[in-house]
Amino acid sequence: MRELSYADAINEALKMAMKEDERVVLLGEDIGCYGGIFQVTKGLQQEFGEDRVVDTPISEAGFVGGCVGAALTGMRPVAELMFIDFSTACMDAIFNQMAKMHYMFGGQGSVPMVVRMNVGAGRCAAAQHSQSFHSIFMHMPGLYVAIPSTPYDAKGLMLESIRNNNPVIFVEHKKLYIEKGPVPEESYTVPFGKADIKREGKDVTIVATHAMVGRSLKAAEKLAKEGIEVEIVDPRTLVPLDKETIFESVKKTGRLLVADEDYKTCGIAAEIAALAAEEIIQYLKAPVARVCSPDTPVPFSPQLEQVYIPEVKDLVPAVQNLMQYS
Amino acid sequence: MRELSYADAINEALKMAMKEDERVVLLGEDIGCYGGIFQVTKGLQQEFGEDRVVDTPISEAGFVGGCVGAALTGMRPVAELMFIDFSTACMDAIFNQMAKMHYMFGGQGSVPMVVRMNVGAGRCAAAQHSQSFHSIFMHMPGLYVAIPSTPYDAKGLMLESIRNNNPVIFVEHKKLYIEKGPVPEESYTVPFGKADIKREGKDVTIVATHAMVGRSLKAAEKLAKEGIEVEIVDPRTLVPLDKETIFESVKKTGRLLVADEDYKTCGIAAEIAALAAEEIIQYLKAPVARVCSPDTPVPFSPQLEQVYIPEVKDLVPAVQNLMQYS
Amino acid sequence: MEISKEKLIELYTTMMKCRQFEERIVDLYARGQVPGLAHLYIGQEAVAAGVCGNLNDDDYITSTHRGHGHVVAKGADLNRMMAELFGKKIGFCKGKGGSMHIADMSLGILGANGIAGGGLPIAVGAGWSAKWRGTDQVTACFFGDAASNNGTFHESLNLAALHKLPVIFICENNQFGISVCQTKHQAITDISIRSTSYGMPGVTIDGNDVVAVYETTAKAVKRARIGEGPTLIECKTYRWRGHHEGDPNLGSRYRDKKDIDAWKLKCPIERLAKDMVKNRKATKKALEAIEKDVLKQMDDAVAFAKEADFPAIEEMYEDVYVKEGV
Amino acid sequence: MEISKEKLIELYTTMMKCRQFEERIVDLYARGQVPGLAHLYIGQEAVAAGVCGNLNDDDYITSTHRGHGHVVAKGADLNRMMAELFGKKIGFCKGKGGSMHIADMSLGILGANGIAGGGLPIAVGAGWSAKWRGTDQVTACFFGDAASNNGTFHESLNLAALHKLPVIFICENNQFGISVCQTKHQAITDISIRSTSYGMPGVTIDGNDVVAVYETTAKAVKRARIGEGPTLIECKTYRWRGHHEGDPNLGSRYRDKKDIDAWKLKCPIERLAKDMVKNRKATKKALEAIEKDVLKQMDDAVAFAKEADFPAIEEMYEDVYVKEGV
Ligand SMILES: Cc1ncc(C[n+]2csc(CCOP(=O)(O)OP(=O)(O)O)c2C)c(N)n1
Ligand SMILES: Cc1ncc(C[n+]2csc(CCOP(=O)(O)OP(=O)(O)O)c2C)c(N)n1
Ligand SMILES: [Mg+2]
Ligand SMILES: [Mg+2]
Repeated sequence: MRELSYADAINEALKMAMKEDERVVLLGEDIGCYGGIFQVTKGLQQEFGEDRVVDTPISEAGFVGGCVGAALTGMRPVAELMFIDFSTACMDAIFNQMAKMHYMFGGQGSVPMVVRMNVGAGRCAAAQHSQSFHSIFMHMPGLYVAIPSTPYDAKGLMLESIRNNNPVIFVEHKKLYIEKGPVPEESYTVPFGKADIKREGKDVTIVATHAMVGRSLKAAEKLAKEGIEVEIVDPRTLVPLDKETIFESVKKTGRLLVADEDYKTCGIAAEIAALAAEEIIQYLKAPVARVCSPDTPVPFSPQLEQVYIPEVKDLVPAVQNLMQYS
Repeated sequence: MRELSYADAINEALKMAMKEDERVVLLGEDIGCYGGIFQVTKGLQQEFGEDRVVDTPISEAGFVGGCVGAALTGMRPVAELMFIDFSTACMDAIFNQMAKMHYMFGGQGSVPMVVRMNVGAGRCAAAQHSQSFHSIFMHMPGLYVAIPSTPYDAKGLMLESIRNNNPVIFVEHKKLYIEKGPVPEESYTVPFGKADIKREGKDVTIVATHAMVGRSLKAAEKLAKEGIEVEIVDPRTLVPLDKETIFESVKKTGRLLVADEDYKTCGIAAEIAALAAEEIIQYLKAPVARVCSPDTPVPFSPQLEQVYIPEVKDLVPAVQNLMQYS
Repeated sequence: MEISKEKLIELYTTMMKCRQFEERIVDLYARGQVPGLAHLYIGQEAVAAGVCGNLNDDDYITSTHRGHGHVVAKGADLNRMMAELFGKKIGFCKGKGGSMHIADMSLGILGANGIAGGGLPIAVGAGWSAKWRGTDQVTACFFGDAASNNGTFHESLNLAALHKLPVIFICENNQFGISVCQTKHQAITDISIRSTSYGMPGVTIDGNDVVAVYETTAKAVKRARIGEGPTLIECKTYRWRGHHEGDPNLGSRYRDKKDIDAWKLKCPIERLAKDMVKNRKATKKALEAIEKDVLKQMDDAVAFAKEADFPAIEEMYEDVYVKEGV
Repeated sequence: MEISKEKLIELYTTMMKCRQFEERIVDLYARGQVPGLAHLYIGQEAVAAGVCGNLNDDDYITSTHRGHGHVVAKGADLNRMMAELFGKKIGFCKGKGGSMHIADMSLGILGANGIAGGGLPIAVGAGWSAKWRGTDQVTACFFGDAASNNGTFHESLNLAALHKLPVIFICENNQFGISVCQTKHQAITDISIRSTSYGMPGVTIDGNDVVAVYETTAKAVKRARIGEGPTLIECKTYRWRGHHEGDPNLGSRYRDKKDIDAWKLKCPIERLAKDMVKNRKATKKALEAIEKDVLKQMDDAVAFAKEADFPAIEEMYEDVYVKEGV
C-alpha cells in the first residue's frame, strides 16, 4: 500500500475533511504559508484560502476559546497548538469551557472541535518545548483524547475526530512526524475506544502509546530472542479507553507494563495500572510496571535527554524483571 | 487546647509568617478589605497594609507570574486563587515557569512562593466553581503540593510552605474552612513528606485526603460497629509523598482504598493505587479500591451534587467489599 | 434617531422583567429557597435591555456570572430560567448548570459564564462563525470592568478587530470587581479607550440611560452587520445589591451606603418611565399595568419552578459527551 | 543629552559582541555542532545594547526565545554562554537549559524564556520586588511584536502601571512572529499606543539607532528609579536570519529577500561606526581593533565550550527541587 509520513497522513485527513465539510476550518500559529512548524498543514492555506486556514496571533486563549464559540454555533474548527507546552496558555478554554459546556448547558449545544498538539522529547528543545503531559486531558471529564502511533491511525483518528460531535484533544508525537507507514488513499475512520494489538504475545502485555509503540516493538524483537513473547496493545484513544482489550490481554499474559512518555506520577500509566489493580488484580502474576518519563523537567543537553526519553533501554530490563515472576 | 477553624488556622499562619519575615507578601483577588472570598485573609490588610496584602485585578496570569518574578528576586509571595478552577488562567506561570525555573537554570535561583487555592464541591456552585483537580499539580515535576485536612495541619503546613525554598501549591478544601480543631498558639511546622495516621486499624487502609479524611473517620465509626477496623492515612503532602507510611499500613492490612475528591481518572487515587501495584502487590489480599468524584463535571442541582460528592455513602460499601477478600 | 413608542414600551418592559426577576431571587434566596450563588443585575437593567433591544432571535450573546438580565433581555423563558435556579429538570440546563450557566441555544444565548472574561473568546468565535457561514448575525459580548483586565479581553478584541468580526463588546462598568473598585484594578477611567489598542472604535456612555444604550448599540450593530467590524461600548453603571446575595450589607465592606443611595436615584427604569410620561409616550397607568403583568409572570415562574421535579440521579452521568449519531 | 565617547565605544563593543556571538552560532549550527533550537538576534543589536547600556549589574532583565543578544548585552560571560549552547556542565544552566533558558542570577538575568510573552509577568514581579525591598533596581523586559498579542502583555502592563512599578517594557518590533507579519497579527502599526490602555507613557523609536534606544531608555530608567512607574518603548527593527536556524532560506516562505537586503543597509553597527568616525569619536582603526578583540573572545568561547565536559547522567535528577537548608 502507498506509504505516507505521519505528518502527511494528518495533512491528508485535514484536507479531506475540509473538502467534504465546509464547516471545517483550521486555526493556529504559522499554519498558513509556513505550513505549520512541523509541516502538518503544508499547502492547505494555498488550497483553501486564508479564511479557512487562519494564521492566528500569539493568542492561544483567544483562538482556542474562539473555536469553542465557533463550534457552538455550527462550525467544526481544528486548532493547532505548536507544542502541548502552550496548552497552558488556553487551559481555561479547554478545561472550563470546551470540556464542560455540553454538560453545563444540560445537553444543549455541542462543541465539535479538535485541538491538535504534540508531545515528545528528543529535539534538544528543553523544558518548555519537549513535554508530554497529555494525561491531564484524560483526567478532565468531557474531552476525548486521541493518540495516534502510526500514519494509518493518525489519518483515521483525525477524520473521526473532526466528524465526532465532541471536543477532541488530538495528541501527536513529534518524533513520529517523519515516520512512514501504509495509508489508504480513500477516506476512512479509526473508531474511538478501540485499541489495536500491534503485536501478539503470550508472556507480557505492554500497553504502549505514541512513540512507545515503536519502541516497544523494537524491545519485543530483542526479547523474542530470549524467548519472551510480548503483546503490545495500543489504546489509540485514552478517552474513551478500551479497557476490555487491555484486560483481555493482561488476563492472557498475567503481566502488565504500561509505556507512555508522559511524566510518571499521575500519568496515563498510573491510571491503567490502577484499573488493573482495581478490576483484574487476581490475574496479575507480577507487579505492574511503568516505563515513562522521569518526574523531572526535560533537560536540554543531548547527553541527558537521550537518557531521559523512555526507550528500548528501559523497556527491555523492565520486561525481563516481570518475567522473574510466575 | 485552643480550637480554631481551618480558615482561621491558615489566617494565623499567614499572619505569623508575615510578622517573622518581611519578604512575605500576599496577592490575590479580594483578599484585602474583603478578607478573601472565604475569609482566610481576614484582617491582614488592615494589619500589614495595602502594600503587603495586595488586592489584584482579575489577572491570574499576571499576578501569579508576578509572584514567580518576585520570588526569584528575594521575596516570598503567597498568591490566592479564589478557586482551583481559575488556576487554568495562570497555568503557564505554574507549569512552565514556577515549576521549572530552578531546574532550567541549572540550580540557579529559587522560587520560594506559595499558590493557595481550594477544591471541593458541595456549595451548589456548579462546574466552574466546585472542581477538584489538584492531581495535575502532583503530576507536574517541580512543585510541592500540600493538602491539609485539619486546622492543625493547615497552620503547620502553611508555615512550612512559606519557609520552604521551593514553589508550593497549597490546596485547601472549601468544606473544611469552618471546621474547627485544636491549634497550638505558637508557631510550628508540619514537615513535608510525613503522612499522619488519623486512625489506626488492622483490616483496611484508607489513604484519604482533605475532606475525605473526616468522611473516612465517619465511615470508620460505622464500620467499627461491624467489627471492621479501618486505618486512615493522611499523606498531608502529595509531593513529596510519604510512600513508606502508606506502604507500611497496607502491608499490615493487606487492603487499600484511596479516597480523594479529585476526578477519578489519572487522579491521586490512580497514582497511589499504581504505586501499590508496582511495589507491594504481593501484600494485597484484595483489589485496590478508589473512592473519588465521578468523571463528570460537577452538577449544580443540590440533589445531584449530594450524590456526586464522595462520602460515607460511598466509603462504607467500598470497604465492605474489600472485606470480602482475604 | 427617533425611537418608536412601541420600542420604548418594549425597553421598559424588558427592564421591568430584569428587575422583577432579580427581586424575586432576593426574596427566595433570603428564605433559602434557591441554592448556590446568585449575582444580581439590579441597577444595570438599561444595559441588557438597550443592547438586546437591537438583536434578532438568531443573534448571539455571551454573558457573565451576572447573567440573569442578559438572558431575560434576550427573551429567554422565565419559567425555565427560574426552574434552572431551583435546580429542576425542566430548567434550561436540566438543573445541571444553575445561575452561572444558563443557556438557550434556540435564542443564541451561548451561556452565562462563571469565568470572568471567559465569554469574550467565545463571542469572538461566534462572530467568526457568522462570518464563515456568511450570515449577518451579530454577537453581543457582555463583560464587566474588572474582567477587562483579564488577558482574554486583550486577545479577543485584537482578534475581532483584525478579522473585522461582527461582535459588539459591551463593558458594563459598575465600578467594582467584587470588592475592588476600578481605581484599584486599573489606572484608567474610561475603559473604552482600550479599543484604540486594537484599531477598533470605542465609546463610553451612560449605562443607566436605556435610550443611549439602545441607540449606541444600534450603530454598532449596523456596522457589524455590514462587515465593518467590532465596537467596544463602555456603559457606566452601578450594581445596587452586593456582589452576590450573601455579600454582607450590600457590600459595606468596600463601599459606602451613600453611593448606593445616590445611584438608586439614577434608577434606569424610573428614568425611562418619567421621560415616557413627560413626552406622552405612555401613561402612568399603562406603565403600572406593565409592572403588574410582569409581576404576574414572576408569580407564575416561581410557582412553575417550585412544582417542577428535580432531575433523576442517573442524569448526573448524562450529557458529559454528545451521544454520537445525534 | 551628550553621550560620552566611552559610552559610544561601549555600545559599539556590545553590539559587536552580540553580532559575532550569533555569527558563530550560524556557523556552528550549520556544521551540526550545537544541538536544539537557535533563534538569532542578528540585526537587532542596537536594542539590547542601547537598553542594557543603561542598566547596573543589580538591575534585572527578562528575555525571550531570541535572548542571546539580551544576555550578552547585560554582560554575561561568553564562555559559559557558549558552553550552555553546547549542553556542557560548565554552562550557565549546567547544560540543562540551553539557548532558550540562559540565566545568570548574579547579573539579574532572570532567564531567556521559551514562552512568547512568558517574561512579562516575571518582569512585573521583579519590579514589584524592588519596590517591596525598597531598592532602586529597575527591570528591563524584552518581548517581540507578536508577543504583544498574548494576554500576559495586557495583564502585565496593567499591573505595572497600576502599582507604578520600575519596569521598562521593550517591544522589539521586527515585524514578524515567525512567519506572521504584523499586519496579520494586529490591526495597528505602532504597538506603543497600547500604553494608553494602562495609563502608561509609550514611545516608538528607530530600533536600529543605538543612540536613540540608549537615550530613550535612559529617560524611562530615570522615571522608574524615582518611582514614577513603567514605560513602554517600541523599537522598530528587523531580524536578518530566519526565525530560527533551519528556517528555510532565511524565511523565504513568508518574506521577500529584497526586504532583508534593504534592512541590511540599515545595519545598526555600521551605522554607529560611520557616525563615530564622522564625528571623530573613534578612528576606523580603533573600531577594527575592537572587532578583532571580540573575534578573539569568540574563538576562546568556542574553544572553551568544545573542551568542556557534558553533565553526568545523575545530574538529570538534580535541581528539580532546592535542597532545603541551602
Ligand atoms: C478568571 C476568574 N477570576 C476570578 C473570578 C472570581 N470573580 C467572579 S466575579 C468577579 C468580579 C467580576 O467583576 P466585573 O468583571 O466587574 O463584573 P461584575 O461582578 O462587576 O458584574 C471575580 C473576581 C472568576 N470568576 N474568574
Ligand atoms: C505562548 C506561545 N505561543 C507560541 C509560541 C511559539 N513561538 C515561538 S517564537 C514565536 C514568535 C514570536 O514572535 P515575536 O514575539 O515577534 O518575537 P520574535 O521571534 O520576532 O523575536 C512563536 C509563535 C511560544 N513560544 N509561546
Ligand atoms: Mg464590575
Ligand atoms: Mg517579531
